[in-house]
Amino acid sequence: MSHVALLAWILFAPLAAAALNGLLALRSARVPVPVEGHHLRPMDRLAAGIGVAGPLAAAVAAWSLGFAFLARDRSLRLTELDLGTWFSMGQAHVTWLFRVDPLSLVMVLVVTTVGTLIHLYSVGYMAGDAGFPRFLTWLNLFTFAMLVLVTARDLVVLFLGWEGVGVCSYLLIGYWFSDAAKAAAGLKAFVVNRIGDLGLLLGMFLLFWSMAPGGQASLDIDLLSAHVTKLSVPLATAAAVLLFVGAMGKSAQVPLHIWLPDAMAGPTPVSALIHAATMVTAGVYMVARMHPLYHHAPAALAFIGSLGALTALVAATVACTQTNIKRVIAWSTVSQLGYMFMGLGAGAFSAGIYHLFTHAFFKALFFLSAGAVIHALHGEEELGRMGGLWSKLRVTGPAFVLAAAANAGLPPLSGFVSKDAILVATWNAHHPVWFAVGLLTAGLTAFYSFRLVALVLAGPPRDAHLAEHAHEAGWAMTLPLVLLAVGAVGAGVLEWPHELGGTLWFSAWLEPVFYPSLDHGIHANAVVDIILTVGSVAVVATGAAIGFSLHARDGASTGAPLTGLQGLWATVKRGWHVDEVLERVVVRPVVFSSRAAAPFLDFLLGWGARGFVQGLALAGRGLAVAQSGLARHYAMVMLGGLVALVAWAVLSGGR
Amino acid sequence: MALHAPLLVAAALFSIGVGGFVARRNVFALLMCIELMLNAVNLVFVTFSRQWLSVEGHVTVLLVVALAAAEAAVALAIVIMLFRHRETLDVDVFASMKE
Amino acid sequence: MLDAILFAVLSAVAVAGALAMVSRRHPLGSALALIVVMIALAGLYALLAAPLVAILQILVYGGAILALIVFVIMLLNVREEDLAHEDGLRGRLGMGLTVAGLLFMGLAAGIHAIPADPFAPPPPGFGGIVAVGRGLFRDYAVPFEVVSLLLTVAVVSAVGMAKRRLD
Amino acid sequence: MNTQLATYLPLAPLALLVLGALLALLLVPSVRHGDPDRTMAWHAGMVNLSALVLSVTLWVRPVIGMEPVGATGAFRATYMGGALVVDSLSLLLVALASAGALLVLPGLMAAADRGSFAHGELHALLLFAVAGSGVVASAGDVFTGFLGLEIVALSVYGLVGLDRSRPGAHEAVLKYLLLGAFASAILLLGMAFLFGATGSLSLGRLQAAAVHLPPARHGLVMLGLAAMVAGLAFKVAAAPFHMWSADVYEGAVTPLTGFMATVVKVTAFVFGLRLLVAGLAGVGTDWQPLLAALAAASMVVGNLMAMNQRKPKRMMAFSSVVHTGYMLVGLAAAAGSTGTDAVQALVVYLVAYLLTNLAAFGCLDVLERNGGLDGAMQRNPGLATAFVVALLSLVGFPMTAGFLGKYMVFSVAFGAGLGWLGVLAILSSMVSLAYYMPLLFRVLSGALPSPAAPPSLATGERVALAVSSGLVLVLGAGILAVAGWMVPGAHWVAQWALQSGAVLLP
Amino acid sequence: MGETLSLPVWMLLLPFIAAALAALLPARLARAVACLAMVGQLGLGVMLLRTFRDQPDLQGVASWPMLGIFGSTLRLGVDGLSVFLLVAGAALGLLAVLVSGAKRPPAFHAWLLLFVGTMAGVLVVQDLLVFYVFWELMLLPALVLILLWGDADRRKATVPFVVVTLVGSLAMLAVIFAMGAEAHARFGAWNFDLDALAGVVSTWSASARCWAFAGLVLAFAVKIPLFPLHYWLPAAYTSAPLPAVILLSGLMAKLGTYGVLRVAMPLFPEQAVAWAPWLAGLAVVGILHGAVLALGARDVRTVLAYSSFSHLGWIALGIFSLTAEGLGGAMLQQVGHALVTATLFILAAWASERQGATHLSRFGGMAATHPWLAAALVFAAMASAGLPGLNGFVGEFLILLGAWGLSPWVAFAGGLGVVLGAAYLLWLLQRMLYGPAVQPAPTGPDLGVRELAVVLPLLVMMVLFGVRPGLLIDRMKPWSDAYVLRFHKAVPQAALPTGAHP
Repeated sequence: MSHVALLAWILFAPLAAAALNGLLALRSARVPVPVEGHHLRPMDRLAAGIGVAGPLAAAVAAWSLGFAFLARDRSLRLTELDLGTWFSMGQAHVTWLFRVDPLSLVMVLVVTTVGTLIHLYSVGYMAGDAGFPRFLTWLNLFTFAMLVLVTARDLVVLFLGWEGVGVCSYLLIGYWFSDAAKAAAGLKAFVVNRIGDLGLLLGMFLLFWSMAPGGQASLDIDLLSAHVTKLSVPLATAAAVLLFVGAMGKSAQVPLHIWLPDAMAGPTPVSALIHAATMVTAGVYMVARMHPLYHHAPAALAFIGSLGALTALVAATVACTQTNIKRVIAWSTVSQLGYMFMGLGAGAFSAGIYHLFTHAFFKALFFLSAGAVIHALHGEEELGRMGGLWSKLRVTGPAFVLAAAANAGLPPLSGFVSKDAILVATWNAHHPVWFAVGLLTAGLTAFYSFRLVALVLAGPPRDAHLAEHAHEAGWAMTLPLVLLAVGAVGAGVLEWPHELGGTLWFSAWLEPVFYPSLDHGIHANAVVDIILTVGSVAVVATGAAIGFSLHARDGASTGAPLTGLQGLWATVKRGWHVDEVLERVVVRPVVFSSRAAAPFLDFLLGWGARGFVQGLALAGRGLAVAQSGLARHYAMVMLGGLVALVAWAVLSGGR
Repeated sequence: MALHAPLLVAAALFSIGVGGFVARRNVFALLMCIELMLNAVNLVFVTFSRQWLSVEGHVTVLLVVALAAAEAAVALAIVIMLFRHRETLDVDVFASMKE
Repeated sequence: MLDAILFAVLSAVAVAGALAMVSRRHPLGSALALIVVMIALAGLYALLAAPLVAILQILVYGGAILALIVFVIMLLNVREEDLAHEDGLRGRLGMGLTVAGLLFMGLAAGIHAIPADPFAPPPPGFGGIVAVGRGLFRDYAVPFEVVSLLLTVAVVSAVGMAKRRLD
Repeated sequence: MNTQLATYLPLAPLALLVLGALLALLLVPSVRHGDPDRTMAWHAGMVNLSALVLSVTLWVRPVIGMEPVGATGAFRATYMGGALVVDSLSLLLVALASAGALLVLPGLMAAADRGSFAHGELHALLLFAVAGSGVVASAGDVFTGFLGLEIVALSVYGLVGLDRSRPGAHEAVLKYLLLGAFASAILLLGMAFLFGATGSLSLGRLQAAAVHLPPARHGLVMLGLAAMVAGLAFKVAAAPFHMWSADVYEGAVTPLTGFMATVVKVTAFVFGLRLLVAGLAGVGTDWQPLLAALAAASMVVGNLMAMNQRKPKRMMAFSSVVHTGYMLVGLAAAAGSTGTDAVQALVVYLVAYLLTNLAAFGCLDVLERNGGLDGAMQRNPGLATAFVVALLSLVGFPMTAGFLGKYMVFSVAFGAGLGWLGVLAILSSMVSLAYYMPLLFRVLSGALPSPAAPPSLATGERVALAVSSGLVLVLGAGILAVAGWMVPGAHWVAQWALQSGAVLLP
Repeated sequence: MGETLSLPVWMLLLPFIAAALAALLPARLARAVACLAMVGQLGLGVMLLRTFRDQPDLQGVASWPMLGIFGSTLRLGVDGLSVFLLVAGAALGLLAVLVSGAKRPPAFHAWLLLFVGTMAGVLVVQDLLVFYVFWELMLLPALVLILLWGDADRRKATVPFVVVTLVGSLAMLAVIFAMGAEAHARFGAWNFDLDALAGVVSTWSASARCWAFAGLVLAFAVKIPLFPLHYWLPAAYTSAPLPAVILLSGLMAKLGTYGVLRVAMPLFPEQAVAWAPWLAGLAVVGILHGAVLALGARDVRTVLAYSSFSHLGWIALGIFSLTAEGLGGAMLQQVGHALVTATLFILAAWASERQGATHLSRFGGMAATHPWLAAALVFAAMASAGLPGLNGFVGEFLILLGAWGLSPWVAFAGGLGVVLGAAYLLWLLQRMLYGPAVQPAPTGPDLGVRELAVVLPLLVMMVLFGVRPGLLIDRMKPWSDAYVLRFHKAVPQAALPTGAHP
């Protein structure tokens, strides 16, 4: 099968699945079949088959394309699918042009592979839900949109995927729409994302018009990359920052991260797929994709890195304090995204992408296993009622631990490798502050990861009854766990450091994309790297140890470990009150003007118009006093007119 | 004898008539004021035909007199009607229609 | 010379009569004053070489119209209280005459602007019955006929309104 | 027939009207057998109808003795040394007057049946009024024209005063007569000064004299002009000489109000055209500002007054003051322009105005008699539609005669360098929405009065309203009268108006 | 110069003829006639599109001599600007008839047809005076439809609507008279042909042209409506019957922007350039103001009315950006928004009649009770929010792109509208569809076959125009390119916004 055909498969298999499932969804929504327990209705089986087959086909195509690429010379690892013009007006010419190169392919593999597993998982997880086909429809649709995003060659097409994933995320977060709060969470996610999207749009416009004088006004990524060096640095910086604002929205960077924790309102597979593995990493991908621009604008890179560092630290602290299992992981995701941006900021694009890659696996695993726990506890998500489940969950337990370890970055798991790569890169890029922050974050990450492990699995159950009825899930859910666990463990091999006798296959794979800009061409100093690595491992280990030991004791609370920290703990737990601040600064003024200010303005407008007429009428009433009904008054007025006329005649009479 | 003098007299009579018309309330007074004005007009006509030496002015005067008679006739009819109706000659009484 | 004196006297009488007319409270008084004005005017017409007009002025106006007015006043046997109780007449009159004075000044100014060339002596028979009659029935037959029409209309309206019993 | 007699044929409409009126006087007492009222009505109707038909026929096919004037197809025939003139304009006025009389006749008869009038005097006076405008139409000198106006005035006094049913009638006729006589005296004074300036009142000689006027006489002309314009302003109810109109309109029975607002006003305007545009064309630049001022005053005052009116009739009175302002805009524009455009525009406006107001007052009459305006559209769609058409035409809404008239008058105003007046006119149209629209809304969506009885109106009234409002639409549709797709009524009117303008030019 | 009867002429005549028929026939027949007429109109429109050459020039030209008092010749025809609006008008007319209940009296359908016909007239005539005539006539059906068949507070709604609109168009009338007088002075005959006038006014003084441009813009800004002149809109939209609203928001509003493009800007290019930033600013204010109001509105129809106001701001913004991109986006949006707003109003009306209320506090949980209706509503809302892949996006994208060409700040401010747009639309969905089902629960069945038949094509078209906007935009491009080019010829380059240079 030709490469183009494979690409077509990758794109349209999920779309077809979405379309078919959509019909099923409409049908089942219209003719509801009562559900009994956790069983699939016939129609659900069909939907499940379609829903998994779509991404699976895409995954197969993606892998075969990948191997086909491997067989090729690295300069030829490129496939394009041209579906003709989208629209063309003035100088704006946009084509349906999809392209797979090594970078895109990494994303495609992540999306399809992890995606397939999560689809499979959700078949088990959502079994018996009334809207089962609808759920799969949107999951498939999301996969399609995400694939469009990562394969688009034109920024506008990318934007289509960008907004598409946003909508799917909105629909999936609010999947249980009968709960107004859940629906509202979806709304919040979409609107916050829209703010980012505006930045992305404006960035595109700036690029477009600043290219216009040269006659190269275009939003084709490759053209832009080719001509970006012609831009003045300030312009490039402005454009880069504007684009990054989009990334901030999508990838939940401070202060636009506020939507992600709330997004946990969605079903757990959604959290795993969209809010951990794929969508939230779109920003990282986009920045990496536009790397020539960012290389041309170092200031923007510095900004990205600093914001990433900030996000990483803040989110990690918050994650330490959460008491909802999914929220812990959500905050950890935010933190890890910050990590990735820190790597990008350091110019280590391949390192950033690599962390994205590994993170997809272990964070998905983390979520899914957490989901399995929740499933086992019949939907209980509060850490306060968990604990002592190790014995119950034979598969999920280990998977959970593995995911936590990888997340914490314990060697030799994948998380360790990618995180270490970023730390080393920051050091080598002479950003000691970022490095320090990264190190601290690593410690915190280890802390909350194992805090979670301890609170969920270790010790005696806090809720005996729940623990009593806890049960392991079916194969549809456990199989993905196992496979993802393999990925979470094994993905490290691809970038195993030289110093530890590995080869940087992953960087090599991405080299044609980022070449010649691979890691600023900094030739890593092996000794320093070793020291750094050891240091980071040490920090992580301590963090993990503290986190576990503090919470593994029986009777360990989910609250502040030290009584002195209560106040700070509460603040941090509220996410440093970012939400409240934004609420006050942004939301309330808008709501006020929508409820009071703007309507009042309109009232004034209408009142002014009416007032004008009233004024005229008043003048008329003034005139009306002469209309007294007395003939002699009328005669008097006439006389006045006559006198005026005569006077005029006399004055103008003598020529 | 010059042109101005009779004209000024006419103007004076006319103005007095006008002044009376806007001042009086008795309907007969009003009618007489109008007669006065018409007479002033006649004087003007006569004066100018004296100047142009054309009888057109004279003829016009005669016709104006007829006109005055006609108006007077209708006016008096109305006065009779109104007097029967309201037992008064005061025109200010008739001010029901106004703003 | 005699003309000038006569003219001055007659005009003075006319104006005085006019003023008396507008200021008399009782309509009969006004009517008498008006008659004086009419007669004075007739004199002026005579001085202005319009004998026929002068005569007709006395006949028609002094005779017919005023007789009509007086007749109506009598006919209605108006009692004092029926008269318009013209309280504040003086004030209104003052006001009216002031505004009318403005009008007069305007007219006077306009008149003053006319070149005051003296009258040429009238041809024999000017303004006599022959001349006027010829004009009236030859050159101005149409307006004459129209006036007859006008009078008819007036009669119809007048009769129509006067005969009506108000119910 | 022999040509000697044939040359007098153009006088036929006028003669017919006069004789018809006099005959009516004879009929009043003499008709005994049958239904005298109907006989009188038929007589009046027939006389007016034949006058209408005659004048239109004469316009379409001029006869011997009507010499063409200019290239527009206009013509003129003069009699008795210019004392009588029959030309396109006079025929138009006769046609308009008799048409107007015909259209108000059913309403007046209905009023008479309700006991307002005795049919005899009603029809006689109506005929006299129309004959009066016939005299104005054909008057060869200013004084005759004035006498014609007085005939109209006296017969209308009679009509108003004869009304037994309305309490306000006496008051109305008193005010009307007193102020009318006052205005006539002023007008006569002006005429006298004019005579003094030119030595004659015949239009022909006036025209000649005004063209090359010795500067010494100029002041006198201005004086006469001022006084005559004041008198005319009263007749057409232009501010500040308009105040009588509201009270008289309110006091008179509605169809009669319609007659006053249309035929009388149009007649006075034709007199004004003859006097100013034909007679005093030479000093046009002098009287233009005079009329412009009056026009502005009328538009402003009329609008401001109309806004506060509760009674539709008083509102209509002031609205017709505003429309007088528009017509004066056209008259003022006529002074500047040497061409016939302005006069044509004004005459077209006169026609449009006449039809529109006849329709409006007619509908108002019927509606007032039948439970008011509110919700009329539900009760009697036909009647309400006619009224809506009339209102839209008053607003100047496209596809109505009102728009045709405004279009022509305003654009000539812009053309004649009276842009400011044109803008003022547009503004006044904007303001006029404030009092036309509420009526429209009441008719379309007002609350139905209980009991919502369908109006009772005579066939004659139906026909009259249908004809008037229909003609309003026909005139309006003229703008789309492309390629002879529809009867270009506007074209004929414009043509006639054009010729009417042509005959006035020196 | 063109034949006397061409497709545009038939599209102009058909509604009037049908209206006359419908007025005379009994109710059921009337509806059928109206339906048939609109189908025929749509058919004619399709034929017109098939024969339409992708050229900037005027096509299907017909011309007649006019009465001398009105002008010389009356030209009719369509070009890249008007052709799609004409067809959209036909489609909306059909839609309006389809959704108008069978119980409507014949007069209702007659007035609907008149509405369509007058708007078609505005679109096809090239003579300013006749343009004005149709422009004004257009108001009459709207007024009558609202006054006779609107809801309770229709009187309050129509007064500002009618008065503001008439005042605006009278201002235009004054300008028309001035131009006509100028032409008369020039040619010695009345002439209101747009091309002829363009030559005439070019000799006016700067201040005179300024005033004239202001007058024209005022007239059109009222219809759009541009920011300070919008206060008539919500009441009129909310109290009008559904079919009327479809035509009001779907087409009549677009005629405002159409007028700007057809009349105001070609006649006075310098003024247009000079004023463009300010007008664009007003447009942006309108976008944000409308969006904010929609966010705060508590009645579903009010939300949609304000949303329409806000979206018209987009179109105006695109026009006043004076860039090819902005103009193209605006032209695309003119059609796209017609589609979306009609769909939204229809769906909202259906939802309201099932809920038995229009106030949002009485809605909730409809997604559970009426899933298909909810799905359609979400779909349409997404299209309205400018979701890429649906028809709202390309237009908005191009408009914002052009706006940036005019000034980045304008683009930024307008861009906030994107955020607010998403906010109020999703907030609307949230209140109507989500959350627990309210009491009283919505009654009535979910979308039926006939309703689906009405609404499905619309949704399909949204996707179609979203993915292949070229179907429209490629055929508009020649016209808009020529337009912008002529603009550049007309004014000094320095005056143009940075983005406008080729």
